[in-house]
Amino acid sequence: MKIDRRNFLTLGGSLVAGGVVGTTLSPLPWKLMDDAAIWTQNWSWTPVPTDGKVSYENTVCTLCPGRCGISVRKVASRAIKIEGRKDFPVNKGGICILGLSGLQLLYGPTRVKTPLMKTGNGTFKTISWDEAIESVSAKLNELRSSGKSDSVAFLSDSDQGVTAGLIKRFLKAYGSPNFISEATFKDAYKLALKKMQGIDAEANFDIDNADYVLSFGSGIIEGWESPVRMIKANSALKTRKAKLCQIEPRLSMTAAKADKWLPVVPGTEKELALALIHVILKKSLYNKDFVARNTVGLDKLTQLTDSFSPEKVSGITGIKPEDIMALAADFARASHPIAICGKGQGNTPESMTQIMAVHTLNTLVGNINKKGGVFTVSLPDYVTWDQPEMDETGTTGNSKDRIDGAGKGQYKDTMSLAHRLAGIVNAQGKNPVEALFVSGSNPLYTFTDSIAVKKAFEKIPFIVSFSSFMDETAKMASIILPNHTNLERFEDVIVSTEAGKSAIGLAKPVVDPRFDTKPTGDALILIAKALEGSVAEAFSWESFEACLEETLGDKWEELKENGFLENADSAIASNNKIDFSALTDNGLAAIEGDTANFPLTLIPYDSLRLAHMNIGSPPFLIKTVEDTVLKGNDILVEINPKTAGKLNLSEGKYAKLKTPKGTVNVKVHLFEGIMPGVIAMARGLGHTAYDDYLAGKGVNFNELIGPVEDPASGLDISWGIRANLTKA
Amino acid sequence: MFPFSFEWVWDMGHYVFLGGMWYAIGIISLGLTYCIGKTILDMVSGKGGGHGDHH
Amino acid sequence: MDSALIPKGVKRCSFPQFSIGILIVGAVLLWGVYAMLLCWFKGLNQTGMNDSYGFALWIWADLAVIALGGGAFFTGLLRYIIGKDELKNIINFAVVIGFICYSSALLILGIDVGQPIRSWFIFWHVNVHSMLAEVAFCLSIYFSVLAIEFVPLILEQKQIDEIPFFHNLAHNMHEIMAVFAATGAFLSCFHQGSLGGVAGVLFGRPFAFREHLLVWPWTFFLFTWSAAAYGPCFTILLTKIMEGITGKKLVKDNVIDLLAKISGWMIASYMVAKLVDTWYWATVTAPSKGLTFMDFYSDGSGLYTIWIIIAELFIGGIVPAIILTNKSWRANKALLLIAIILAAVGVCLNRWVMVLQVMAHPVLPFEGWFAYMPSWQEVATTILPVAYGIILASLAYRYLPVFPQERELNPVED
Amino acid sequence: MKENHSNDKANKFGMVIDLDKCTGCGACMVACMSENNVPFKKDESKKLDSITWMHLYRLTNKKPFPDTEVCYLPRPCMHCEGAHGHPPCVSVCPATATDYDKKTGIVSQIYTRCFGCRYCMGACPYHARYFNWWDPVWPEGMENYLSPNVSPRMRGVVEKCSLCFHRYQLAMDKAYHEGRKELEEHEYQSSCTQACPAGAITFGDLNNPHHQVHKMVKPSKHGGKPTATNAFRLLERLGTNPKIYYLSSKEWVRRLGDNYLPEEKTGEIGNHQPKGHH
Amino acid sequence: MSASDDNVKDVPSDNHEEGHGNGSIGFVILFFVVGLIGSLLTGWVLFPKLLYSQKEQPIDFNHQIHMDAVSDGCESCHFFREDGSFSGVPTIAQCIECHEEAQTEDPNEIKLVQEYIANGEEVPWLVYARQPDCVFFSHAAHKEMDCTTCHGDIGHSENLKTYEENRLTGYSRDIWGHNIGGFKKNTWDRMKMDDCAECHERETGSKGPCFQCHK
Repeated sequence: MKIDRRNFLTLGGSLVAGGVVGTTLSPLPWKLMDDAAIWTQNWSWTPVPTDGKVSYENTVCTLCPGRCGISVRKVASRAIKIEGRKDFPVNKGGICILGLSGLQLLYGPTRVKTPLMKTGNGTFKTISWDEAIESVSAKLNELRSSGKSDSVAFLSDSDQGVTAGLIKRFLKAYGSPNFISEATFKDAYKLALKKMQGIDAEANFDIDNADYVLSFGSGIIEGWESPVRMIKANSALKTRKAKLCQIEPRLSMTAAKADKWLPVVPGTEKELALALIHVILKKSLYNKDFVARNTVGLDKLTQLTDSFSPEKVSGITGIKPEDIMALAADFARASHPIAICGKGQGNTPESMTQIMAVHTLNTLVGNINKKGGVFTVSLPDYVTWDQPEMDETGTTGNSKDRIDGAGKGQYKDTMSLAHRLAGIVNAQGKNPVEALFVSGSNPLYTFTDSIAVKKAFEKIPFIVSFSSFMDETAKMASIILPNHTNLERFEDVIVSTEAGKSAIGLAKPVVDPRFDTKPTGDALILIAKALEGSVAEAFSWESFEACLEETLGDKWEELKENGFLENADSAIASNNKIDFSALTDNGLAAIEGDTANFPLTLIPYDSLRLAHMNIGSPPFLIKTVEDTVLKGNDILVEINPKTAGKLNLSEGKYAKLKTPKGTVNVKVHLFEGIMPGVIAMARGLGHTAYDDYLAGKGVNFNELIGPVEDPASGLDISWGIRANLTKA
Repeated sequence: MFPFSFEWVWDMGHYVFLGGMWYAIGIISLGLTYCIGKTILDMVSGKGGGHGDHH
Repeated sequence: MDSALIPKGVKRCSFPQFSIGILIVGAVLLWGVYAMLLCWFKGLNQTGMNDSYGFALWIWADLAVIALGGGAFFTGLLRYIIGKDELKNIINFAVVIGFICYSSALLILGIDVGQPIRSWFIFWHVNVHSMLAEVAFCLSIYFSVLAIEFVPLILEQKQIDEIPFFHNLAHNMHEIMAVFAATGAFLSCFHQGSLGGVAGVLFGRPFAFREHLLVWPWTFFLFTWSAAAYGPCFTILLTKIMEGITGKKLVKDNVIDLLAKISGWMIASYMVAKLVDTWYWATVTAPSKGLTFMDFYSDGSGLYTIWIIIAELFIGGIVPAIILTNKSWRANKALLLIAIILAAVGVCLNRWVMVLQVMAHPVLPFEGWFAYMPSWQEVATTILPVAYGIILASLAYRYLPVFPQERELNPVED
Repeated sequence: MKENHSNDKANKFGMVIDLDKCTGCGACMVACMSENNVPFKKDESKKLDSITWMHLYRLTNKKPFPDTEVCYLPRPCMHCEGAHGHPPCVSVCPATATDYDKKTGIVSQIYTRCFGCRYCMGACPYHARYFNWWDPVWPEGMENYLSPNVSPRMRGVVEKCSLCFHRYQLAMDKAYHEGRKELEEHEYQSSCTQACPAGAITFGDLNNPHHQVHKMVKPSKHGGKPTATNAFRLLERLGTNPKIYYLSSKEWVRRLGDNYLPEEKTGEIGNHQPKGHH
Repeated sequence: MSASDDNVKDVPSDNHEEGHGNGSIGFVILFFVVGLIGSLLTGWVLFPKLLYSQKEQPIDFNHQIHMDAVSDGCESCHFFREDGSFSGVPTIAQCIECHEEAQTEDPNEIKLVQEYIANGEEVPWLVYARQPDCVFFSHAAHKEMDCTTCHGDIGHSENLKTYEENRLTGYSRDIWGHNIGGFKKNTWDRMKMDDCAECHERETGSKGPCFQCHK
């Protein structure tokens, strides 16, 4: 047969035909079709979590001051889920959104993995712990030997617990009075108790058992105090059909869930409180028995509040006189009424007048140290080390004045005035801070007027950060000595629970440290040991864990085993009488800005879905943020439609927001639940550090406001600022 | 689709739906087979090849 | 250059002219192919769809081309089963259009699904209760019927026809074409209906939901009826366009008139059914779900307001029905053209609301109307079938004896 | 389908969500995301392509200041029963990638079977179903927290709340191991229920009169309509027959739970037989 | 196909008996058969060889020896945890219990001790029965069954067979079964969903809902 073109085609065709028939009858096409589909079900770029033995480890969440007990579910050595611990006295099984996201912090990309040192060109280089400790101690030795030990300051988020104790001890032995901790409304309340009753006590609010809650802007369900405990307390209110009255200019979630929402002109809450006192006194609604036995200065109180008639205060606060009278009556007639303050999450102090007025309200109804009232409690204090031996430098250094001016003169009872740091450093003349240590705090983000803070930090020659994460402050540091995250370290905490009870909790490592990090306590001990003279001697502990064990003594084993140790009722039954005459009116704590250029009032609002303190929001939190708060990278500012109409602003449109501190671009969100003339912005956005899931989104509220000092306490009580919003 | 595939259940829905489907497939395949088969037979028996009109 | 391939006795434009035209359309096609590849390799994030708009432009395009392609099955039904013999002069073109429409529909479905490699699960793991399964089965089988109907036309190509085997095969296929046409009509009735059923069974979507007859919601029958009614209009429209482009008369008026008349009466009867359906839905079905008729036409953006139903039912339905059923009006070339254009738009609008308005209307009382804007990738992949259709139709016209009356109507002088 | 699971008793797992207690804190959303390996992207502010099996709606009474009221409403998958186990989404799935389990009352979603036609999303009036428009990507290191109990999804498929079905599987494992066939109420709880700090979510078997959920809403025998005051379900009139119940003391909130004609009174409507077909 | 049809056109002119002569029909058949057999061989023989990669286990484990040494059968090493989950392949911690030091001269044991136990590393066993990530299999629910029903008599094997991995899917070959056509003789020859369903349907009257086995 000749192979011509036609034959070739014919035979080739036959071959192909046979091939097609054979292939169809073989598994090849069918198996490949199946396998191709299975391939799409097992794409190599989709992770497959490994399986293993499941275990649960209990610890305490220290991401916020709430201190919930948590139970971490592990598969083999991986932590895969955080759940609330059912038997923990604070949260009893519940957990908040930030606590739930803890693993994103542990395993996230913003961890500082090793000690880092800032190089000449502003980048960080990896160094060993030995090198890091060596560098820090060399600097400290140098300052100390040149007699400038008091130019060292230590900024800490907390002044409780062993780590804070070690910091304080370190400064003491080293010779610096400058232990600076951040103040919250609870510190201000503490100060008020000192001034009114002369006691050193914390206030513990037993919302859990109250039957009438009068809240001056406290975001009970938005993270105030201990978030989970308060949310649970709120649910208990609902179950018991107890009443909640919320006084604030914006319909917060607490206001929305309240039985009554009274919108008040922002900043006039204390006038309202004084008016309520006025009515209670005038109508003799107070608990005469209690007041007679436990207080002094009722006449002065009557005198002070005399001018705060409902009619007059109505004009200031925008609340009708009859509402004020009804409110006073409802409050005073309830069997377990409680008045509380501390706006939003209560992370900012309030004015002494406001707090004392609130405490006076509680006193007048006799609900002090009683179920459903305010407990004045002494928290357990187990940090009872011997005073360190001081050498001369130490003694001299400690005798110097604090740089922030706290603890003397009119502010003798105030512990620290952290907000003054920027002002002091930025002031003309010599910068008094040669070295700043920052632990558990992110002042570059959380301090008001954060632009000024940044300027100040640029002037401080030596900054050491102990942050676990590359936050704004860590980015500015000369050296970072990264702490373990909360799930990798021991940490003792003190928690208050319902009805004035308190407990000690112990956070403990639930996973092995992922990176070359050390607990701040360990780093401090190492630095101390590397210093000369009495400083090293004051730190004889081998490690932070050893220090904890020794400090907690017989409590250690039980804490390690159980995670917490409940104290009995720790309310202070003091014989000191409550002195009403301490309550004075300091007048309006003015906010910055004139009304001509800044016709609006800008206030922040807090939400559990955005962390706004030292920890940046992990991706899960940002994911839950509503698109009326953040859209793309733009933050939305809430404004009443009426006000917006006057300003010619409409929903979702860009606008320029100007305050005396700065100008930013925002978008507009019309919200009926905000008082006309007031605008509100979420706190917790506008980070410049952390990962792509957080950085660059929105605006940091703190950039737009500056500190406002309360004349009585010196604390920064700024709650807002005057502002202008114009069409962009 | 087939009685041996996982989701197959012996119920009315399957009889009707897949019955209709197999019926259609059956007709089409038979039709095609008929056309091709007849053409081959025509060719082999030499009937084809003419340019007859087929409209 | 390609004269050996061109059918005998007809005149075609020069090959370079033809090539330039094809290249221009081909560029559009490539743009669409590029967008298609983006969707396949990067995923459906390339589209403007979202979780509230799971069905969007593509599915509308899919439903629209299938409705418009309905001319193939219905003309086939009329020609082979009912015995309207004149229609043999347009059936070829109807089949070509049907083939283009259905292959496009399948291609769109291939792009639209999130996991195309697994799309055979719809067959293997079929859920017989799903309207979409019914669509997929009938669609793909009917597509094979269209291919079978297309094959004889290809075999009649001058060069291929030279080969006796193919000549005979074409002949034999013609012989039993009625069998295929009947099967096609059977399948079409079901898949056109199932496409209507896709929307009508959504009892969670009061805008789409319709009462049922046995297992089929009313939209099932309405869709089949409307495809049969409007499909021939599209066939006529494309014939007119083809005549416009080539500058030749390709089909005799009596053929067009017959098809237009049938289509007109079909549309008229469909409109009666559709109006009854709408009335029942607006006054009985919707209120039983707590919704008033106007709730469905209150889109703040202005897109889904009352105009859309007027456009669909009156401008795209009643008007063409009146024109086409009136002998003298449909004899008027301009009126006929207006009628078939309005009809094509009308059926597309119907498919649009049955896909997109369904998604846009908020069912939860606290949600607002949902908006959606297609991405360029979606637009490109939607235009892709159009470009592909133009190319295939051009090739078919140039090389295949698509229009039997062309020689007679346009005698070539040698 | 033969449904006689020998002598097994049929459960009907569902939830009761007390909207008076819900604070909108978002813990349920994150509890769900972290339990179920839900991915996240750099920009999640486009809420219509953001996967949140548990979604929090913000409801308002639309009244002007100062009469404005706001209420959050958590919305998981409703696990509709429809009529006789035909939820809106299940019968439409062409490839049987989702089914209604009559033993537990849970509507499944099988990611590896789903080929992404999204018909079920169109069918669901609650927007409870989400599409994976993107490949899930976790930043380096974060894949460490992924749970092996729920398989991460690939791009191109639909996902939704499973009522933490894997927790049922694990609880049943334990029960089997201990020679039991039934679960105690506390043994199977969804992740959101467990996390909710307000205790606003109650989870359990609606068929079991001893379970809290049953006591709270007292579902009727026919169609499960709640007989307790203040209880309602979303879009009951559509006949979806959901297993998620809500409680609210506020009339305006309850009225937003369904569509009502202007003259209709809240709560009085809805005794329609559940719709569904085939 | 069209090309082979071409041939038909020649028939009228040649008009010979089928077979030789100029032999076109014969050749056509011959080529068809060659194509058929070639593709059948490709599909049935060559294809599986290409589809699967061969991997050796890190250690050639002898089940038989261990079976003789333990008292509790398979469950001595493959046990249930307290929460009802199944431990699966033993971890190195379990191996250490007996093999802290090598007990024999067996090179496999020495490898275990020196390379893994000494370094505290897990042995990267290749698991024949590993189901894909989407599958939840409850051993607890099946504990009345004999291990061999699904796993075959691996408990008495002396060597570990070569692990074959599907290059496309990453599955172990044991899931699809050794037979490329998917045919099976024994219950343990295949572990696809249909095999689960077969037994479920027989034992419970239903293949079960999707979530019963998927996650």
